[in-house]
Order: sequence, then structure tokens, then C-alpha cells
Amino acid sequence: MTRTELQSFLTSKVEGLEFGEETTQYLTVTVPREKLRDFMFLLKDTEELAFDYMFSLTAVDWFPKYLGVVYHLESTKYRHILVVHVNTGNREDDISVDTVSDIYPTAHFHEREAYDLMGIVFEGHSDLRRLFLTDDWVGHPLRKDYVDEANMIVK
Amino acid sequence: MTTTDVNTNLKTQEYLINMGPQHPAAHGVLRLILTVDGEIIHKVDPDLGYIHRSIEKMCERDTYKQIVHLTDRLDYLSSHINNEAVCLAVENALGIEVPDRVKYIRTIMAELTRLASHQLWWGVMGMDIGALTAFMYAFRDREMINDIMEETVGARLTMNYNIPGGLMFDIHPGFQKKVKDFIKHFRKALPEYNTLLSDNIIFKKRLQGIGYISKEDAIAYGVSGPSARGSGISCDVRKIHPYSAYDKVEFNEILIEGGDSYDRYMVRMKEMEESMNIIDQLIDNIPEGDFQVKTPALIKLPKGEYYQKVETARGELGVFIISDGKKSPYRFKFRSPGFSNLSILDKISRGHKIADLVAIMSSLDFVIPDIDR
Amino acid sequence: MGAQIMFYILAIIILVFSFLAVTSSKVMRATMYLLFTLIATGGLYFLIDYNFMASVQLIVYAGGIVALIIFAVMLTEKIEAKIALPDKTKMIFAGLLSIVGSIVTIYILLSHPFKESSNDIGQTVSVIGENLLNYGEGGFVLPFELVSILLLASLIAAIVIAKRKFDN
Amino acid sequence: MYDFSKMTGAIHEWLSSLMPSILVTTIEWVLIGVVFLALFAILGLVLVILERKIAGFFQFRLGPNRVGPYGMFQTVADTVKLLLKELVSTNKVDKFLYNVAPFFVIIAPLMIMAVIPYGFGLTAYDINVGLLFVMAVSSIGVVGILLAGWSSNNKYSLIGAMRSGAVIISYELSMGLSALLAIVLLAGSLNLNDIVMSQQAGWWLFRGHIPAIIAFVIYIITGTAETNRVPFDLTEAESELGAGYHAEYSGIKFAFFFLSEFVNMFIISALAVTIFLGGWLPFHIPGWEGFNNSMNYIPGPVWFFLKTGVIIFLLMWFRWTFPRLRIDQILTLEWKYLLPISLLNLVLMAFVVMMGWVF
Repeated sequence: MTRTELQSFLTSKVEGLEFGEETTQYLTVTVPREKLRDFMFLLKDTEELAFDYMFSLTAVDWFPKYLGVVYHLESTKYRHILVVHVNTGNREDDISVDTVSDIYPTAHFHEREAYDLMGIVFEGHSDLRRLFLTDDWVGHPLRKDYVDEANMIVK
Repeated sequence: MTTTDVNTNLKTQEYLINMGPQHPAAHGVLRLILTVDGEIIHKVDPDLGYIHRSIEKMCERDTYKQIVHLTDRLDYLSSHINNEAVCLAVENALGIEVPDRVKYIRTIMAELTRLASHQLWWGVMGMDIGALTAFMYAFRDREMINDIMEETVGARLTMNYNIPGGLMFDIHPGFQKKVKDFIKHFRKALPEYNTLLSDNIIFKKRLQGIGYISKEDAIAYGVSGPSARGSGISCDVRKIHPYSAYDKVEFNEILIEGGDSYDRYMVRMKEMEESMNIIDQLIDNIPEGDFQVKTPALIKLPKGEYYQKVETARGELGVFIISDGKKSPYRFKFRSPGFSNLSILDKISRGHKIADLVAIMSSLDFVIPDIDR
Repeated sequence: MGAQIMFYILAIIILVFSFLAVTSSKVMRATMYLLFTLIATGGLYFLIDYNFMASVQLIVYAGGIVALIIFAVMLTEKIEAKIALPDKTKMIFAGLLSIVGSIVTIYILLSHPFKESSNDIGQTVSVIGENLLNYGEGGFVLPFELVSILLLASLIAAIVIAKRKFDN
Repeated sequence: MYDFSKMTGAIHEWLSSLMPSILVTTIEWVLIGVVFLALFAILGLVLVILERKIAGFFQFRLGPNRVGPYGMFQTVADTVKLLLKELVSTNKVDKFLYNVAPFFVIIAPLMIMAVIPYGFGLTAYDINVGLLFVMAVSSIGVVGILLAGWSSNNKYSLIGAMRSGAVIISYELSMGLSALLAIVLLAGSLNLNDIVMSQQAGWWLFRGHIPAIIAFVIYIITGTAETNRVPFDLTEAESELGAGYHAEYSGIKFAFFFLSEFVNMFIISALAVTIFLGGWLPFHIPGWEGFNNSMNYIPGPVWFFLKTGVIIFLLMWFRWTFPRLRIDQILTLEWKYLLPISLLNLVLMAFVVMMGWVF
């Protein structure tokens, strides 16, 4: 599907989607937090979409409002690409997103990485532990307000 | 006897083995916590971070030209391709069209890097299976590539040849002849590789039927590169989303349907031939022209998100830049092939023996700094 | 003279290690002491030039049985744990029994009229082979066959045990 | 053929004329012990440098080339280093077993070396059941490996030891019962000297034709397995287990394991030569009288070490070309292929001997 087809197809299926600007590289869509899992199931299981390959999962710190997760999806059948944004609530205390690790098993590791470095809690993840850092590490280093005076060189 | 018909009714004690962080088969500092019953693996739990250098965090304070130099240290065997990924992302974001000469040289260099990486992988694979001589064969040939790199770039491994907008400097006058000499030599050396390992009955027995990845699993776990093509998935970024000069050359995407370790092995062996074909097509036709275009001293990307895929020796490397219009990116993410490939390790090595785990890890071709970043 | 010195050395080894084998509280150590005893017994056979017997002693006991025991010991769950001493009454009873046993053995040894025999009977392979398959005077075909039946029985038993389904 | 027993007899008589018999016996014991220890050490030194040079040859390298001419004294330097190293051990090892294990491993090959005929009349312990003795003593070495792996208090060592025990116990069957017994059938004796002397008309490898060749191939395979070398080196498999059963040993204790591997290799080759290739007998071609006579002038020990060297080169060739097998594949190879084949081969050999089809 082309970009416009994709956009109109998704709009007809799900309500409350916000699409990014026309100029972006790939079609970008922001999904409300509570609709994430349904939306992902739709993307993966719909015959016309067949987004079966999640090639990237990125956690972003939208300082100072909220944290976000960016999913890059591709269909190995049709080769169209979709970028899905989802945002958490308040950056200080409401930082959970539903997991997609059962839909896309590759997200299992990526979500652990995001939890480790950005502190996003993925609800329903079967094994949410720190991946890179030690278990007793304090804080999440990729956040914008993370301070470590001993080890960080700030320009 | 296959590993599946072991009498599971026997009451035996499971125990934990720490494989790594210092282990010869980890090729770096990967730590696997194995739950084993005798020699049979029940669970593999990778524990990462022993060589984590926070490159993504460092990117957030550096300028785009500085970031290129950090990427050498990701997958140090594909350093040129990593550089290229960042450069392409920045160039696309700025709308810069680089000269054809740059594209051709970048492609040749990338394929040389891929050859060198596959050679090293082949040698190490042999060593993991127990054939020590393979390592020396591989290094004999890899040395020639490193010499070519050294002559043109000045460095052998972490090359830093790409900059946003082109290349650091032009190729050495003897570059073409040396590359052609190497290709001529390696076309004779590659059959030696096959004689030593690929056709060896012990080697085949060790790999065939070991670490089977089904097509569906490979896609679901995000496996890419030769590891996925061994399961018959067409995922070559060079074909699907061509960059640099890959749309100007003809080459085959190697696909083998089997999905076990030996198929992954054969994909890489055949990919080496394809790389040589690509170089053959380009090396005599490098167009005249500039080797870089002028870019501003301090690059500032327009606000937005940019993603660039490239095919490294291990699979699909993604560079994801979120820019807020300043001199440094707001968020810089590397989608490293090794990280996704590692996630399937637990699934495919259950029920196999410790010796098989080593073979599987070798056939997935991990580079630990690529996983840890 | 030299042979006598060797005999006493071997005898001391056998005595000390067999005592240690039964008193050691670690399973693995006890196995090792048993191995030393068996090897020293093989040495005794060598000393009287009965090389075939000595070699068989080493193959069967030192190489085969002890290696199997070590495997079996490694499979036990509490290999690291020390074995608790048995209670007092058992110890006294066992001690008395062994003293009586040794008195009887020593008495028989002292009273039995030992004959000196030459060393070179049954030395060559062909003689041993013929005797093994001989049912007349000095023939061993009956014990030979009995042993093979015993081995067959234990083989079948091993297979049955290995194939048995465990409940949990 | 020069009879070396004349020389040793002369020494014995000379000593007997000087001192009482008990002293003579003691001195001879010590002499023989010293000679064999020296042979042991020299073999270790020579074989290690040989292995490294051959490895270099197979891998487009030079091998060691710094210490002495062509690096010939590299192993001497290595030995000195090993001797001077601190003996480190892990926590909570079973001290007694941990320390006794290297001696088991080193004593077994040393005892076997006593029965091998190096030349005419040049055997330290001419025992009538030599072959049986070799099998008996070599089985003690397994215990050492098992102990080393168990007492090191290391899971990798334990896995290595268990693998090693399983492999050696299985392969001893094919090796002893079938491959070697096939030749005993031909020679009619277990005495190694007799076996050598019975080959004066021709080596058993050629005279026993098909069954002997099968037996020889099986012997070389099982011999490689017995010495834990590639492709059967899964006991130390450095890419899987680090160093396997001797991972926790250092210094001279490690040197014992290291040395015993090489001396074991020598013993396997020496036995192959003694049993299949005519031992110290010179190389003869039937009909070529002049050639055969001139060959007779080369002394027996030279022939012996020459032939052994060829087999050792073969084993090293294996090591630097083959990948490693997995434990279940190794056991499958033994129990499903080698053992049935070698048992059938034994029957075939008995048939051949019975029909007198020996050249």
C-alpha cells in the first residue's frame, strides 16, 4: 500500500489516531496508550497490512512532558513501513505502556532495554528486568535529566 | 541419537553454568547464564552490558560529524558500513546528493568490509567447532583487505572514511590494482575454505539440524542479515531499499530455505562470492569527480525524525535520529542487528548441548560491542 | 630380599588404604582409597610373576570397576556431604564381627598346608585360552560360562532399570 | 641385528663384579628409572616443539623461532616458565584428590613405556602379557582425569572429566578387544617382543591384508580418542569448556597434564608401530636383497623412532585439520560403528588365520 492508502485504511479502522506531517520520511502515527495493543494486533493480523516485522523499538524522553516509545514496523510481504508513536502519561509517575512482546517477540529484548535505560514500565511483560545495567543501579541513564557527575562529560 | 529422544522421565538435577563474561566462544564479553541438565541446555539467559559504552547517550551531546566516529566502535568488523549509515541518514535529512564517485567508492569499501568480516567470522567459526587452522587461513586473506584499507584510509579496522557529504579523502592511486589483485587471489582462496571446512563430514554433522530457525520465528524475532536469509527470508536491505551504488550493480540475494546452522554458514560463504561480483562490476567504472561535497561546518538537521537502514555484515543496521533542530540530535538510536539476533538464541538452543550452543552462537555471528553499544 | 621389601611395602599400602577406605567419611575419598588397595593387590600379583592375573586385576578393578564407581558416586546427590557415623551398638557389633572374622582367617592361614608351586603354569596366552574352554582337569569352562550368564543378567537388568518410567 | 641385551648384560656383569647383588639391583632400578624419566622429558620437549612447528607448517606460519636456532629451545623456555609458576588452586577443592590427580595421569604413560621394545633386546620390562599390561595401565589414567575434573570444584572441569571418562572407557573396548586382538590372533602372543619378532617375514599390516588394515584404521581412530586429541578433544574443548578437566591447574601440575598428553600420543604411535608396522625391524622389500641388506645396517631404535614419528605426524595432521566432534556423535561412532565393525573384523581375522590366508 502506498502512504496515502495506508493512512486512509487506518483512519477507517481505528479512531483517535494522529498522523504526522506529510513531509516525514515514513508514515507516522501516534496511538493513544490504551489502544496500543489492539492497534498492534490489527497491524499484524490484517491481511492487507501484514506488518509482521518490527525492526526497531526506540524509547524517547519527551522532556519535560512524557516518555514515548517509537515502533518501526515493516511488512515483509508488501514492504511498506509504518512508524507508530505511543506516549506515556506524566513523566514523573505515570510511565507505563502495554507490552507488545507477545505480539512481536523481538520486542522482548527491546522493551527490556527501554526499561533499563529509559525507565518505561511495560505492563504485561513476562520478564521485565534490567538488561545492561546491574540490578542495583539507580536511575535510568538515557533520560534527559539523568545526572552522574562522576562518569558523564557534559559539554 | 538426536537430542530429543533423551529419557526426560529420569529425575535429574538442573544446574546453572556461567558462560562468560570471559569465555572463548563469546568472542568478547557476553555472559550467558545457562540452565543445563547434564549437557543439555534448558534455558539461556543473556546478561549484557559488560562492554556498554553509552554510545547513544554520547551521541546526544556530540555534533553529527563527531557521531560518525563513534559508530566505528559499534560493530567493529563493519565499521565502514556503520559510518555510511550515519552519513546517509544525515545526507538524506539535509537533502544532499553526493557525487557518483563517492557512491561507488563507498560501495566498494562496504563490500570489502563485508568480505573481511565474513572471513573473520569463518575463521572463528572453524575455531569454535575445533578446527584451529581455519583461523589462520582466514587471517591470511583478511590481511590483504586490511592492507588496502590502510593504504587508502590510514587505519585498518576503525576506518572513519565516511563523512557527511562524501569521503574523508580520495582513494589511493594504487587502490584499484590492489583490489583487483585481492579479488584474483581470493577467488582461488575461497575454494580452499570449502575444502577445509564446508565439505568436511564432521563439520557438517556438527552444524546440520542444529539451531533451527523457522521462517515465522525469524521474522517475529527480527532476525536479519545472513542469519535470516539462511531461513529463506528475503531481507537484504541492499535489494529492498537500495542505497549508495547498489541500484547500479547486479547481484543475487543468497537465500537458503533450510534454517539450520549449516544453511546460515553457507549463506555467508556464498555471500562472499557475491561481494566479489559486486566489486568486480564497480572497480573499473569508478567515475571521475569530487570525493565530497561541501557541507556546513556545523550541521544542523531540520526538526523531525529520520531513519536509515543499511545492510552490515551481520544484518540490518538502523539509524534513527530525532532532531530538534540543534547541533546535536535529540535522540539517537541504533537498531543493531546483533541485538535482535541475540533475542532468538534462547529459543533455538533449548534442548541442544553445550557444544551446539557454541556452534549456534558462531552461526549467528555476534559481535558483542554491536549488541551492547 | 628386594622382593621381600616390595612385599612389605605393598602389604602396608593395602592395610592402610583398606582401613582408610572403610573409615573415610567422604564418598569420593573412600573410592580413591579402594582404588589404591586394588592397585597394590595387582602389585602383589606382579611380585609373584603372575602377570596375567595382575593385568586383569588392573583392567577389571582399577580401570573398570573403580571408574564405574566414580561415575556412580558422581551421580549421587549428596556427593559433597560427609557420611554420618553409625550408632554405637552397630559399631561395636561390627567391630566384634570383624575381629572374629580375622581370627578365623588367620587361623586357617596358619593351619593350612600351603604347597609351593612353580610360577610358569598358565602363563602363555594359549594355555590360558585352552584352560578357559576346557572342562577336564584344570578347566574353567563352567565358571567362565557362569560369569557370562551373570554379565548377561546384569546387562538386561541395566536396560530394564534405564527404561523404567519414573512416576514424578 | 644388534642384540642390545649383550650391552645391558655386560653392564650387569660389570656391576655384579663390583658389589653385592642387592646393591646391583638397586643401582639398576635407579638407572632404568633415570633413563626412562629422561626419555619422558626429552619426548615431551621434542614432541611439543614438533607439534608447534607442524602447526605452523599447516597454518602458513613459522612457528616458534626466537629461542635458539629455529626456535628449537622454545619448549625448554616454556618448561622453565611452567616450573617457576605459582601453584594456584580454586577455593574449596578436595586438596588430596586435587593434588594426586596429576600423578595418576603421568604415571600411566611412564609405566607403559617400560614394556615397549625400542630395539632388539631393548625392553625394560619384558612381560609375557605385554599388550594386556598396556591396556591395564592405560585404564588407570582415566581415573586421574576423572579425579582432576571432579576435585577442581569447577563445573566446566566436571563436564570435561565426565566426557573424558565416557570417551576413554568406550574407546578402550574397540582398541583393546578388537583392533589389538586381531593382531594377537596373527602373532599368537601377547608379548610385544614376540609380536615384533613374528613380523620378520613382513609387517602385519601388509601380511594380514584386509582385516589388518581395518584393524589399523580402527586402532588409529581409537588411539586418537584415547589421547583426547582433535577430533576427539572435547574433554578440553577450549571453545566450549575453557580447558576442561585441567582448567584449574597451574604451573607444574598443569605441565603434568600437558606432558602426559604428548607422551600418550607417543605411546599410541609406538604401539601402532610395534604391532602393525614391525616395531624396530628395518624396512624390507621382498626380492630386493641388496636394498634389504643395506637397510639392516640402520640400527633398530632408529627405525623404531622413525616409524613412530610418521604416525605422530599423522596424528598431528588430524589435529590441525579436523573440527571437533560432539559427545553424542563420538559415542555413536564408537558403539554403533567402530565396535560392531571391529568385532566382525575379529571374526574375519580368525577366519583368515584359520584358513592360512596370511602372506
